[in-house]
Amino acid sequence: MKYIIAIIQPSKLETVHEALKNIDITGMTVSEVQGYGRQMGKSEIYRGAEYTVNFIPKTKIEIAVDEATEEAVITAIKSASETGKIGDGKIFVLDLQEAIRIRTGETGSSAL
Amino acid sequence: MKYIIAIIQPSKLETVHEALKNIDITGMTVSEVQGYGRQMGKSEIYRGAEYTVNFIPKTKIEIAVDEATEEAVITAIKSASETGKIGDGKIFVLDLQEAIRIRTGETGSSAL
Amino acid sequence: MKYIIAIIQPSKLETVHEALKNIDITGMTVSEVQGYGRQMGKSEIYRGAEYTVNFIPKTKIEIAVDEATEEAVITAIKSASETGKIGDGKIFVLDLQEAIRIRTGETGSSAL
Amino acid sequence: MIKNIKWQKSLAIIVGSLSSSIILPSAANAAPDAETAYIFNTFSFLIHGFLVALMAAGFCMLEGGLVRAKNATVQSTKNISLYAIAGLMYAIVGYNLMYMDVNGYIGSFSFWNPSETVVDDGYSSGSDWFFQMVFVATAASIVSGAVAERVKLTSFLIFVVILTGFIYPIQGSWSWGGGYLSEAGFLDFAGSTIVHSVGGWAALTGCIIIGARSGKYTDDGKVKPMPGSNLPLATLGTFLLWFGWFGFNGGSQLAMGSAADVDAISNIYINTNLAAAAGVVVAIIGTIALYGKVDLTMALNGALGGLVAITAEPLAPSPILAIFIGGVGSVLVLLTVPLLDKLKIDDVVGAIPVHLVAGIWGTIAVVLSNSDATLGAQLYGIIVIGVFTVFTSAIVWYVLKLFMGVRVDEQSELDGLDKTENGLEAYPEFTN
Amino acid sequence: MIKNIKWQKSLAIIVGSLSSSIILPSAANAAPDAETAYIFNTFSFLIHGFLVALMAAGFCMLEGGLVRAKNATVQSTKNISLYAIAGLMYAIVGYNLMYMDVNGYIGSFSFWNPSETVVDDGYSSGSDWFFQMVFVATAASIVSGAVAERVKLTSFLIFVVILTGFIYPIQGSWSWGGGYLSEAGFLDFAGSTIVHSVGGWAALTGCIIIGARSGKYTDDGKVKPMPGSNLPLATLGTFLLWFGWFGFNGGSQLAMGSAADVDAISNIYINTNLAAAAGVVVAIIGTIALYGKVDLTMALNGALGGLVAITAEPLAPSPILAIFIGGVGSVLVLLTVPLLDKLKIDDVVGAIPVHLVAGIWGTIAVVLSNSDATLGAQLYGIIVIGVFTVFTSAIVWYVLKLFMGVRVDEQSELDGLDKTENGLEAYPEFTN
Amino acid sequence: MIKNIKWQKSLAIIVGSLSSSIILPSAANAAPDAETAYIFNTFSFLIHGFLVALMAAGFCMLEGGLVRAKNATVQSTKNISLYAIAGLMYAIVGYNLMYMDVNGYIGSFSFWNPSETVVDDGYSSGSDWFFQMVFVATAASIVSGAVAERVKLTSFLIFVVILTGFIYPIQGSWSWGGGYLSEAGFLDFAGSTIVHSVGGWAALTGCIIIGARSGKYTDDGKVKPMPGSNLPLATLGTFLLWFGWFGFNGGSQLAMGSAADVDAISNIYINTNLAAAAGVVVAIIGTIALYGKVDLTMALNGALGGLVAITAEPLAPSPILAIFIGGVGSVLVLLTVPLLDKLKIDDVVGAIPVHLVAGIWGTIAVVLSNSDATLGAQLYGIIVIGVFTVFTSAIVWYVLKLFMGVRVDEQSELDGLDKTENGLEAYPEFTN
Ligand SMILES: Nc1ncnc2c1ncn2[C@@H]1O[C@H](COP(=O)(O)OP(=O)(O)O)[C@@H](O)[C@H]1O
Ligand SMILES: Nc1ncnc2c1ncn2[C@@H]1O[C@H](COP(=O)(O)OP(=O)(O)O)[C@@H](O)[C@H]1O
Ligand SMILES: Nc1ncnc2c1ncn2[C@@H]1O[C@H](COP(=O)(O)OP(=O)(O)O)[C@@H](O)[C@H]1O
Repeated sequence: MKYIIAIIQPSKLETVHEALKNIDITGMTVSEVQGYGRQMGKSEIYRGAEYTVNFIPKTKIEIAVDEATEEAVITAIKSASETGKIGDGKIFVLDLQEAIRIRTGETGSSAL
Repeated sequence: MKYIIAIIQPSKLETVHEALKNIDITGMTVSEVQGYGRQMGKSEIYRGAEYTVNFIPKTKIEIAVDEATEEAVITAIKSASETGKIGDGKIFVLDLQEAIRIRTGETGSSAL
Repeated sequence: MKYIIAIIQPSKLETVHEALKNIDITGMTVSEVQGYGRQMGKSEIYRGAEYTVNFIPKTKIEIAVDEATEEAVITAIKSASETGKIGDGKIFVLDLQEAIRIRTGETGSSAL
Repeated sequence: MIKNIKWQKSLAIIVGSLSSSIILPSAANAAPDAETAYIFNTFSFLIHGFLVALMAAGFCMLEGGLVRAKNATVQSTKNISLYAIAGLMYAIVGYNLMYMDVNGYIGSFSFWNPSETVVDDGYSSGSDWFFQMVFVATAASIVSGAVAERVKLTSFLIFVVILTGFIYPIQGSWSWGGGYLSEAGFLDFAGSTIVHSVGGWAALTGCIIIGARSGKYTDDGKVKPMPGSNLPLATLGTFLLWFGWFGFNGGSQLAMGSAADVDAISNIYINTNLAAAAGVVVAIIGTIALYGKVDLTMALNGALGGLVAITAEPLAPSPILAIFIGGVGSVLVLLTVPLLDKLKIDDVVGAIPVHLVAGIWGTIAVVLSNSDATLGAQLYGIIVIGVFTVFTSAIVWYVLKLFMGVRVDEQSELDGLDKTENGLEAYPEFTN
Repeated sequence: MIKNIKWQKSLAIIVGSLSSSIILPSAANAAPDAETAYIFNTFSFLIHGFLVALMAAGFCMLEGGLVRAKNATVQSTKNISLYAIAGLMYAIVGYNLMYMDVNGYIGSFSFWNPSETVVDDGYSSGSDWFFQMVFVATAASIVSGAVAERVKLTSFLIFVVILTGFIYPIQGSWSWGGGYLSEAGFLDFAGSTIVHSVGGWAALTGCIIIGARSGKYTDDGKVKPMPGSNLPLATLGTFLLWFGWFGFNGGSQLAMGSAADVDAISNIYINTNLAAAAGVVVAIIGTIALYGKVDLTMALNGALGGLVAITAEPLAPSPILAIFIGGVGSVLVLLTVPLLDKLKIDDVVGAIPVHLVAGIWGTIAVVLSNSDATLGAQLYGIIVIGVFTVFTSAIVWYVLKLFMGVRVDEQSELDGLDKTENGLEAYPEFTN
Repeated sequence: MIKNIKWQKSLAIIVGSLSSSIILPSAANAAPDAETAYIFNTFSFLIHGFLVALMAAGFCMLEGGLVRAKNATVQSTKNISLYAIAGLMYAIVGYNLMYMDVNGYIGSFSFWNPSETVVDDGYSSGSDWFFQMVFVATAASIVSGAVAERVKLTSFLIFVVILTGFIYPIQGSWSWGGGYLSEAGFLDFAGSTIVHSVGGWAALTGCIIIGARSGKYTDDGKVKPMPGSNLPLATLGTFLLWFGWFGFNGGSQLAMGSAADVDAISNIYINTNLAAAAGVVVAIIGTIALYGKVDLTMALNGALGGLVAITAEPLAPSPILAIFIGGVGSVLVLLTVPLLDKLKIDDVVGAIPVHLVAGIWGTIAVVLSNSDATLGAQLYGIIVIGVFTVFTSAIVWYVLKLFMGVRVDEQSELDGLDKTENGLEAYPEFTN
């Protein structure tokens, strides 16, 4: 199994969510994060003093998938969150050794 | 070593925390996340318009453990957070290659 | 590639960020978490009743790096965030199997 | 230099003093002297004007609490600015357009200056200006909430300049300025139509021309709620509006220098409070009945719907009738909020149901208790003021659209207006 | 139709006018005429009534800031609803139960209507109703805070109907309505007992019958604090209460039509402010001494404890005595807050220490400055009102428990009441 | 026992009553009797005092909204405490130091007690005390905001004790107490210098001695902004200050018992409002011109700058001049905020630009409309009050620094003062 971590634009969460539902992904976990990358922070002025906001709000999605759906998930996220502008984000794939569903105790793919 | 990620019901954090303390787990990191899964979001009405809250508040716990305690930790989390109702959450186990304690520079199991 | 997760003191974020910029790390993702560890929570009094704050605010940094820079990143984080006091935090290193830049579709090291 | 002071109301004062000698015979030879009455009348304008000013803060909190966090700085900016602009424009041109030498359709174009008042005038001219000024701000506040979360800040402020300097005063001259509507017998004691519906019509026009927030109405006909970010703040705003309304309606008695006047003000406070209370209770029972839970935002809107409804005639109704008028105002709000969504008119805070719809109801309801009112005259006033406000507002919004745009671009809307318009987050540490 | 207007106070007015001719000889032949006095008296009720109304907003902010975020929508809903319900119930039945033809133990059951007042009455009957009405809401607000975070919304609102329509007015008729307590010499100028302790007793009864919040008291005898979610809001609420209290106590002079009356109101404002100030300072020094840090929530409670304590007699004390009375009120709050926790009585906002305990102290403290007061009469009043309120409140809470339940189920409590009762989060973007 | 009541103002009253017989001949034989005037005058102090008290809540909200979340509990604590301390100290020693037997440079050391007033005095002595007391709190509030986010809570509170009990009253005795400055012809109607600049000077001294927040100015000469945590709250605070200012300036007429007085109060309300409105509009246009976006915090400061500027003479200016004075006040604020940063003087909320700089401007601007004012006397007053306040404040801050420290240690500052000083988070659920 794989543990996929995607960092996307917050405004794309809904489209990504739709896209994943369409390929029958039934679970994911979402959190708000701050990103730093090539998309440099904006420079703002507060009370006459200039400053740069280094970190930009991003949304992080975590999805545990079995090998079979890995590709489909990556493609879905990619196409749903791409705008072509700097700052679109990344997808990271880690190896997932075990998954357990707390409610039933199921393990492995059937726990996802 | 293993990196355990558990997604649980927010109201279960305290019990899980107790259970882990009881098996001498001395460290963990907790964050607030939004979950999407079989437990469908509730449908609410705001100013006469119905809508579904897709994402449900969940709590994410991350614990780095050595192989020896992996099983105990999983069992502790599982039994402390189980209610039997849909939405209880998941436990994911990833492989952890290295751990470093910043303060002392210790590495490996002794850093946990 | 490696996926580095560092839990640090919130007040050290800026120094760590500087240190990483200095070794040309161009991307990272940051979030606010609550930590539990040897640094015990403070005991506070609210309206005459004592209680212990178990969880302490921490900052979590996630950085995907290629093998070549792994060491430099760890050293940079370590030296920039160390105060020598309990609670300085940990660095965890996981194996990263794939990285994809959403905007361009680049994969592997060049996606970081 | 004779000012066409609120026509039907100067009459009311005369009637008031007559009646006081009838109702209160024992006081006939112990009435306040002219200067004492002058002080009371003037002070009533000032203190009640202060209460109405509080409503500007109330609107700001209500609207700030009902928008999403990413737009709350802009909403605060709009509200404090509009109060400032209204105050300046009403001095620069508004007051004299509304009250100075009204020829039936319009007053005169000139800067207002306090005139030398003598005790015989009954009150200080400045205090009257102050009281009228805070009313203008109310009309502008109404628009602010409806078009929130997508309107361009500068365009909105320019609209406020025109609304408070011209549109509001010109239509105001027709009734309170002693113009043709007052001669036609149109009665609107404290402004259900003249203030609230004018704001409501301008808001409606704005909502239609500016369009809905992006994503609010999906292609498959669904409505996507965008819940307010700070409901305790919105509740505070409603309380401030409610209590400020004692000034709005009570001060509109325009005098406090006789027992009859202060009796009237007492009645007005009571009816105002009962109408609002009925509005809350109706909304609570109504949302439980309709949706199974109490929608707090509807309860807040219900209070305001009750208040707007009683505003056209807060003096004459009995307590029971005040409860009825306020309750119906709230029912109308409950029904109109989803209706607007069906029409894809995106009113962020419910300003149109509250101020326009309940305002129309309140203006009609005058006939229930005031025998001087006729349904014909009331409808006439409602319609001509509505047509005028929609027409002039539409022109202003269209011209703004043409020359500078009336809404921010879609990315700014997604990111929140606070970033593009202010470069400042309202709650930088609470939201991501 | 003679109304048993507040007995000892109408006396006060007479004494007032007598004394004015004594203290103020130079004005003997230049006193305000009857109609001027009528306007002053009436306006005092209205403007001071407005200030008391502000207290409803103050309670809402204080309680909204002291509950956890997941219950803040319900808390806002309760506060705006109870003000609405109090206003309606006091018209429907409350006022006449309290003031109309009181036979010693109860007035008459009837809908209130403004009576034709004549100048000789001294003030407009409607203004008096308005002023009395806002007091009722205060009593209900007190209960709202104590039972927060677990009470069922609908049950609470029904309790408010009974409290404001019946319990409060009936006991009020005994003293302010001219009933047996006033004849027994019980003195409570602005309501330390009649308003605040009544609210406090009802709150205490509610807390016991409803039970503590789940998790508040652990099996091993520990107390688990549940810190408030928005302390700046709670501070705002306290400021609004403090300043609204000028109306609460100042307006309770019930007249402003003579130099003696307005002198009295000045004294009342001063003593009210000094007592509250002493309450804050005592709480700050006290929490530093006891706990090493300043507990802001205790400082807020301390201000209110001082205010409640001075309420029974805000006129007679010298400044020093006012400081003493307020300071002791705050000490009592400091001591009672942890005491209640020891008794596992879960009062979310400290309503019982502030309104009940400091209220009892204040009622007793009347004897320190008012020579007409006797300890016996004061204790008598405290006890009979306490017994009556506890008894009737208990019946209502039990009946509600039996028929519809008085608290939400445990899961709802864990998830927050806002979800089950309102389906709306107070701060959807600030919390998870 | 004759009190040196505000010298130039008692004169104003006399002139007022003279002029009323000139301006208002028709009322000559129908003026209010002495007791009626007494009631009006006293009530003006009380109700306008209430409005000024509201400003304490306004400062609390403004400052609470402009600090970071981790310091908002301390900020709330400071604001409610300083209002309490000011109220006590002004009774214990302040009022008599300022107004009792002023020998030119200082009054007498004694506890204030209400004196027996007779109608001939014109107003109740207690009401005057109340009105003066709320002014003291204002001066202390100003300091609170400037030194926020690093000052030690207890040291700050001790500073407030000295400021409100001694520094403010002593310099106040020189002008309003009838001392040497009033004899020198220094004119400051409601306190641009006497209240606002005094607070501003004390704030400036504090900022310099305490030092900037750690990290605010980087070694490479950059300024690191630390944005406020709750801008809607800061906006509410500004509205409360704005509207409370009607009491600040309006009540400073010190009388309402004649048509001339209430005319004056009307003018004051109007000018106060116009100056603030101009301040907002100037700040909006100014920040767009300078920075391309509207800086809401500057708009709020702009309103306050306008208000402070008009405070020294809110009566005499024409509407146009009031707009000008307020607008210039706002321009000065816009320019001084970044200037202070260049000087590495860290004023968290802009108190120094608003209260000190605009206060100096306002005091000078008196000469534009009041022919009794001379530039020399105005500058003389500004300078001696400035020197005295800086000198005495510096001593107090230094002594505090020596004996207990004036700022928290760096780790506490990083973690937020709320943890070390209060042990309570302001928003435990909204921030990490
Ligand atoms: N090496 C990295 N490790 C972890 N997160 C990263 C890394 N690089 C980028 N990110 C995340 O991805 C987001 C987008 O990256 P950025 O370089 O700005 O744009 P793009 O992905 O379009 O090149 C960043 O804001 C950050 O949250
Ligand atoms: N495939 C997945 N990847 C990541 N997180 C998941 C996944 N499936 C479920 N989750 C998380 O677990 C939570 C509970 O899952 P859900 O399917 O609702 O109930 P259950 O685990 O009882 O079957 C979700 O809200 C989500 O946060
Ligand atoms: N086993 C662990 N798994 C995950 N996070 C941990 C673990 N141990 C510690 N942490 C995180 O590191 C932080 C610091 O750890 P702590 O034991 O307090 O201090 P130190 O690292 O200096 O020994 C904790 O607050 C927690 O967030």
